[in-house]
Amino acid sequence: MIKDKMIAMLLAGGQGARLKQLTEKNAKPAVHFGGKYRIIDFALSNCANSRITNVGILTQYQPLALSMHIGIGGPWDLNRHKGGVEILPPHMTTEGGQWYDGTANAIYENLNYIDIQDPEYVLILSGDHIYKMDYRKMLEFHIEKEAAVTISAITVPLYEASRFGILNTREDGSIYEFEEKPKEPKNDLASMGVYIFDWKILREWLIKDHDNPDSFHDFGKNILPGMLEEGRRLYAYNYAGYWRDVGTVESYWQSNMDLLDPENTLNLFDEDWRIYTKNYDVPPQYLSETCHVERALINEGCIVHGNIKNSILSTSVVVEEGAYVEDSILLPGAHIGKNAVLKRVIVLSHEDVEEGTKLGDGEITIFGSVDHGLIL
Amino acid sequence: MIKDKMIAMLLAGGQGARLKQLTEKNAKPAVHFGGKYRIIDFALSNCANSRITNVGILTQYQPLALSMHIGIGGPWDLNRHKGGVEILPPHMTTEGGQWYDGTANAIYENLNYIDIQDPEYVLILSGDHIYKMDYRKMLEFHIEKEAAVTISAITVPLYEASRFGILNTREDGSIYEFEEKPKEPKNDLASMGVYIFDWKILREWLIKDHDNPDSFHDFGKNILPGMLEEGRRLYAYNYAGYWRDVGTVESYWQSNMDLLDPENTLNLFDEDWRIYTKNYDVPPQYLSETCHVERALINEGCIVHGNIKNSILSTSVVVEEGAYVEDSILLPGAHIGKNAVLKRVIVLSHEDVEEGTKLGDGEITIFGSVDHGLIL
Amino acid sequence: MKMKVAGLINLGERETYIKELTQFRPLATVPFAGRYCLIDFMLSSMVNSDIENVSILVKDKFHSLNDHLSFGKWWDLDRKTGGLRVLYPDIKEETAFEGDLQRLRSNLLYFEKMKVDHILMTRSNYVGNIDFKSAFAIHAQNDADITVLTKNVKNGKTRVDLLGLDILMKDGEKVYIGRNLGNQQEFELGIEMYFIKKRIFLEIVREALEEGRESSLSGAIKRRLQSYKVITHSLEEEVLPIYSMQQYYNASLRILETEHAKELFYKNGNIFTKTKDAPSSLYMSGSQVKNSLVANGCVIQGTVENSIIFRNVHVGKNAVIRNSVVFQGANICDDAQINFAVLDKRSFIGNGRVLMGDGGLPYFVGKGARIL
Amino acid sequence: MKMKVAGLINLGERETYIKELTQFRPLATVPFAGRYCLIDFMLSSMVNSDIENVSILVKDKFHSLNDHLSFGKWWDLDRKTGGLRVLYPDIKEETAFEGDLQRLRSNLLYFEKMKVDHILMTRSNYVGNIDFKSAFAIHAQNDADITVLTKNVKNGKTRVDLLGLDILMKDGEKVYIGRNLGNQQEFELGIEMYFIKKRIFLEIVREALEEGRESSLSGAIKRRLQSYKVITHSLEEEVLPIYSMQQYYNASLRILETEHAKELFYKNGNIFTKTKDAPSSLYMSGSQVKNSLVANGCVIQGTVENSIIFRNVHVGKNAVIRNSVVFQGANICDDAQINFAVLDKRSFIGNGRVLMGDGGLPYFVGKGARIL
Repeated sequence: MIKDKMIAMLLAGGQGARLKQLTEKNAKPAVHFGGKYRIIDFALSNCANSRITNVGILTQYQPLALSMHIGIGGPWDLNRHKGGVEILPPHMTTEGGQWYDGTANAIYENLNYIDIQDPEYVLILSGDHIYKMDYRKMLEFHIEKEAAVTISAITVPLYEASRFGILNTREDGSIYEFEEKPKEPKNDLASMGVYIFDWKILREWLIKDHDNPDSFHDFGKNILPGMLEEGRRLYAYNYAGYWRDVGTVESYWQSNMDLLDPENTLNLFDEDWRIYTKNYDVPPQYLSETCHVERALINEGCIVHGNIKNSILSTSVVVEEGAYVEDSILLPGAHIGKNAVLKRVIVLSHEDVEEGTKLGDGEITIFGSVDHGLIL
Repeated sequence: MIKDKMIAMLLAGGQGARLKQLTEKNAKPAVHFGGKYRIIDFALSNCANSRITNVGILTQYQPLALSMHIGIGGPWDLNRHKGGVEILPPHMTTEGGQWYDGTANAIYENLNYIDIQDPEYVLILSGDHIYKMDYRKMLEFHIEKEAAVTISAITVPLYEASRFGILNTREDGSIYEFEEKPKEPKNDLASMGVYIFDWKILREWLIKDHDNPDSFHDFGKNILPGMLEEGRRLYAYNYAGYWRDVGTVESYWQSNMDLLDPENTLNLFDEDWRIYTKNYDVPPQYLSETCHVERALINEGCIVHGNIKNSILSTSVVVEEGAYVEDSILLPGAHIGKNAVLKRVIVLSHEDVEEGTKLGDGEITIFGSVDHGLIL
Repeated sequence: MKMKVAGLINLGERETYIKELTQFRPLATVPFAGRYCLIDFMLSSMVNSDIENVSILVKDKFHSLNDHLSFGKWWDLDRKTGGLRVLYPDIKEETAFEGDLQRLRSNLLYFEKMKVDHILMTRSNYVGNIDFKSAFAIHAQNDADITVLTKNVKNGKTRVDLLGLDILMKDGEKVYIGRNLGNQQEFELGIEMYFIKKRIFLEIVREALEEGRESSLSGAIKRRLQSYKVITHSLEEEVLPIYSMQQYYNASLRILETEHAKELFYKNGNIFTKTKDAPSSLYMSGSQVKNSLVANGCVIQGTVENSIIFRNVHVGKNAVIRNSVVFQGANICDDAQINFAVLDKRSFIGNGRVLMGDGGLPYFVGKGARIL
Repeated sequence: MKMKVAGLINLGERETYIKELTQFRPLATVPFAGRYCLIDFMLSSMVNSDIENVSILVKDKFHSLNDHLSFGKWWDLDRKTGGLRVLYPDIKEETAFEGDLQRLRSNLLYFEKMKVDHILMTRSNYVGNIDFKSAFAIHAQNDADITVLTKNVKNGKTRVDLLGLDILMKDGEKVYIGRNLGNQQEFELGIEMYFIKKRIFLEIVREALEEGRESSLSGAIKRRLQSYKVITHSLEEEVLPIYSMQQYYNASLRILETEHAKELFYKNGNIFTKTKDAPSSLYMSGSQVKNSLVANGCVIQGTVENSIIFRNVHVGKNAVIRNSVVFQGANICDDAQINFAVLDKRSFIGNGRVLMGDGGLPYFVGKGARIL
């Protein structure tokens, strides 16, 4: 038996349909972000930096780019003999095949896996949030409060609170009420979908929930409210810092743009909390004699002859002479032809914007029909 | 794009129901074999020794032990940045979930993956055969014959031929007829289920076959006869050597017992064609003052106080004093109590045979209700 | 969550009394217990105690060591942060052949940068499965500058094998380390393991280098014990020092004692080592194996008793091996007889040859030697 | 399927004319082209040519090299069979500080055992993206004992940078290697790369060691070229020797030529190197970057022209960098001006400082130097 105090289970099976062409052939956690990363890199790097060395990744929807990205877990130091990363897809048994049906069900279907790891605590993570967090501190809080489950929470503007699971807490952080997407929120403290459970208690509940035909098998809708009702100790752990659920094209675009502010609180340049990702063996970026670059985040392998303003250029993007790119995100391998003009455009990976094309108006435009999420 | 001349696609999703309790909670390729190995180690080691560094493994049925076994591919030198091992489970798309339905369908569902690898040739393997084979030589034959597909074939006793796909060939090895499990076989040359295809040709055929509602989407039943009918060049590559499909409890037992003959043609001791497997960090085997061991294959971590004859002891098996084990296979972690007597028994992993138990008669007995396929 | 300790294994061991086994390899990679090297026990103890940052200060014979260590992968020490680091001497300097203190000099910056507060200094040639977590707790609770780990000995006067090793002496609060000359019946044996605050470690090393009178790292620390807050902690685990052939032979055969083997192989976690991909061992008709530890990959037709057999050893028909340690790849042909011997790697003992040593001085056959 | 060739990269290079950059590192790990080390080009060329077995014969300064090589993982050379092997000198022997021929001695057995028929001998300080597959085909087709790889030079009289390097001379069938003294306009430059039959390689090394008059491996081979079947093959790829600071500087700035960069980075496969996990580079308002190669992790507020900027460099407001090579982690503060300079790792150039070198002799700022 592998014995780790806390293991992480990372839910990475969702589609994220509101990201449109970005996720039509690619799972949301594998969507490119910030020039160099994919969304899941943030949760994985948080695990690595929190020294969690045992991470189960639950996949279901279009997992190819995701699983090729994770590979053997090397970038996150998870290429281990003991523990390390384990990809957990839906599978068949003698009773036939069973797709994951709800977040809690996905964990239930992997009871056997968790039992083998034999942890005291299970950290449930979602693979589609952008943030940096030391889960060790949250575990310390969880232990100190003798909680059955601790939910990481963040203060949101009250007018946005109805989009979230809202936690109503007492002064000491204990939760007395849990409202999933309330129409009239009483509080501005939102669940980040990051939970630490005592494994024994969660295990019981997963089995109970599985046998309940009325359940949606969802943590937010069923497990957490059920535990509260049962009188379990639920605590909110207050997180302050950058956190975004990049669930829509607008929020995805905005969160990318945030990175252009050198004072942004996510701070990718912090050497004490690196965001790790798979490396591609491409040369440094080349900015030519004819280029003009103002406020830009540019990744390795790019070749820039044109004009860039307020934009993100991912791996191996080429911008030809005379092109003008503003407020845009160019995904890996995109090619922008001569004199093309782009404003507020997301160019999907390996797409070719032909010479002279003019794209973009007020709305954010996605150029390209589908992103397979592959880089090279 | 990763460019390898030939990649392997290893079918490892099957249950192998005739192996009874051995495969009720574990895929057949992950079943323990020969004291130290799992069945899939043979195909994977053949790849490693043939210097095929790009192996897709198609899983579906109870893949946990299998995927934990394969891990990052280290034992087979497949823990690579380029290529390496990739586990390919069934997955969901915008059109919903699709379980693999037939051998050809499993490959079809991963067209995208193969396209990324961009190979000239695709080697189709099955993860449930025991043999050693240099696939490079088969590829040389394939290229020399300018074949569309080359099928590895072995001579079987004519009376057994009706269990196999039988190849009727001309003198030069070209196939003029393909009979799937014929009642009255005309020939004793059986397909081993090892195919080399020209990827372009196979790709066309997979798409054609997918659109055919009458097809079983099976290589043996549909793709190969179809290609023959179309006039493609199909060749049989003659393999001579040890080869077993350990599909039944009897053949599984017999193939294990074969290893006790020091002259057996599989020869696990050949240093030029090692069979690789995941290593467990356990000490050498200890044979005590009271033991008596005659004709046995014993693995690391075993402690033997009792009597062993004609038997296989897998990792960390314990046989207590006075116990008598004959013609038996003890799977990892099995514990045989004092004075127990076992003849022709397969003891499942981590099962405890209590003191004084007598087991086994003429038929091969499986002791234990279910094997999860886990070692430690 | 984890203790902030870095391991430092100093390979500058004295090899005078075990020259046979250390001609082509450092003591660290001397084969032991059928499939391990000596250093595996220290590395595994550290890793099982959650120490994720281990430096190895090497002296010479790099090949054998590097082959074995493989960048730390067998111990899950091939990491981005921390992991295994081999500290090479800077052979450009004149100091290359001086003591380990000088070898450490070019690595001081590395220790300064390391994000740990304590260093666990050890050697590679003490065999044990040690729970350093508990030992560290004592070091930390007492806020000691240095914690000297020891092992209690009750029958000192009869233990010839411990002569000349470190012995712990106390004078009130002061701690000294002397040499065991066999005059005391009960004492604490010094096992050359210290927890030491990184700050103090650097202070001592710098001071000793500045003064320039010393060349030994452990000497520099021992001589300064009185200047710091030093406590001692006696380990419960069995720890066997290996400085001589006799100690090596005795420690090898002790593994045949079941209780000792259980502790050594399992108590505080498994022992990791480089894997070799050998199949299970095959016992043929006519084989007779009793009270022996046998590694994988062996083919045995003859008799083996009270022995340690490493990987890929062949024992021919009617061959007899007793009270011996046989290294990897040895070939013992039909009718050969071997008693009280240590056979190094790939030795070949021809048909019917008879080798007979003594329990007090085992017969040694060198690496690749052929006795035809 | 694969060619049966093992690579041997001999790091015994002359460092006399590039002392500034090789004080703390061997030539092999001198940073180059924004994110690489010199040896990456040779290692990647070999790996991309399907050579799966590479030995590196080292001399000194192991730390920098080992850190970089990481057991071969960046080149997929951390393998069970073959892969990367570092050949250390046996520092116990008196020969440790002798030539590379002597350093090879303790490794001869290793070459004997290797299951290859040919050895590709090279150095680490020739920068190119080389297709060794095609070159080997010629060696194999001709059944040559030794194939000397060369590079055609057409303007030899004006190429001061090639003075003193190897030059290929032919006398009928006989091949000699001499020194280029600048007297010839067109010639074949020797680039110290040889395909050599393993059998011949071992024969030459043994003979030279026996005679005891030589200490240089390449010397031993060069002097015996007339005794074997030797052919020559002139490479099409650009190959730049780096023996001096001037060669280093010129080769660095040549990467800014698009066609050259395309060949060097992509032609026969990608160049692999150790990864550093830096984010993309951030260009702030007011930055002006022209004709420059910039690695990841940089934050740029000022002006950069005709320069190579390595990882994690900060360029302050109104700072100006021109015609320079700036290594990893350097910090160029506001209003500083730098022209024709090479700045080693983590150098710090304070507010408003002005450094001005010359294209013929770049200004050098050492590792970690602080100009306040």
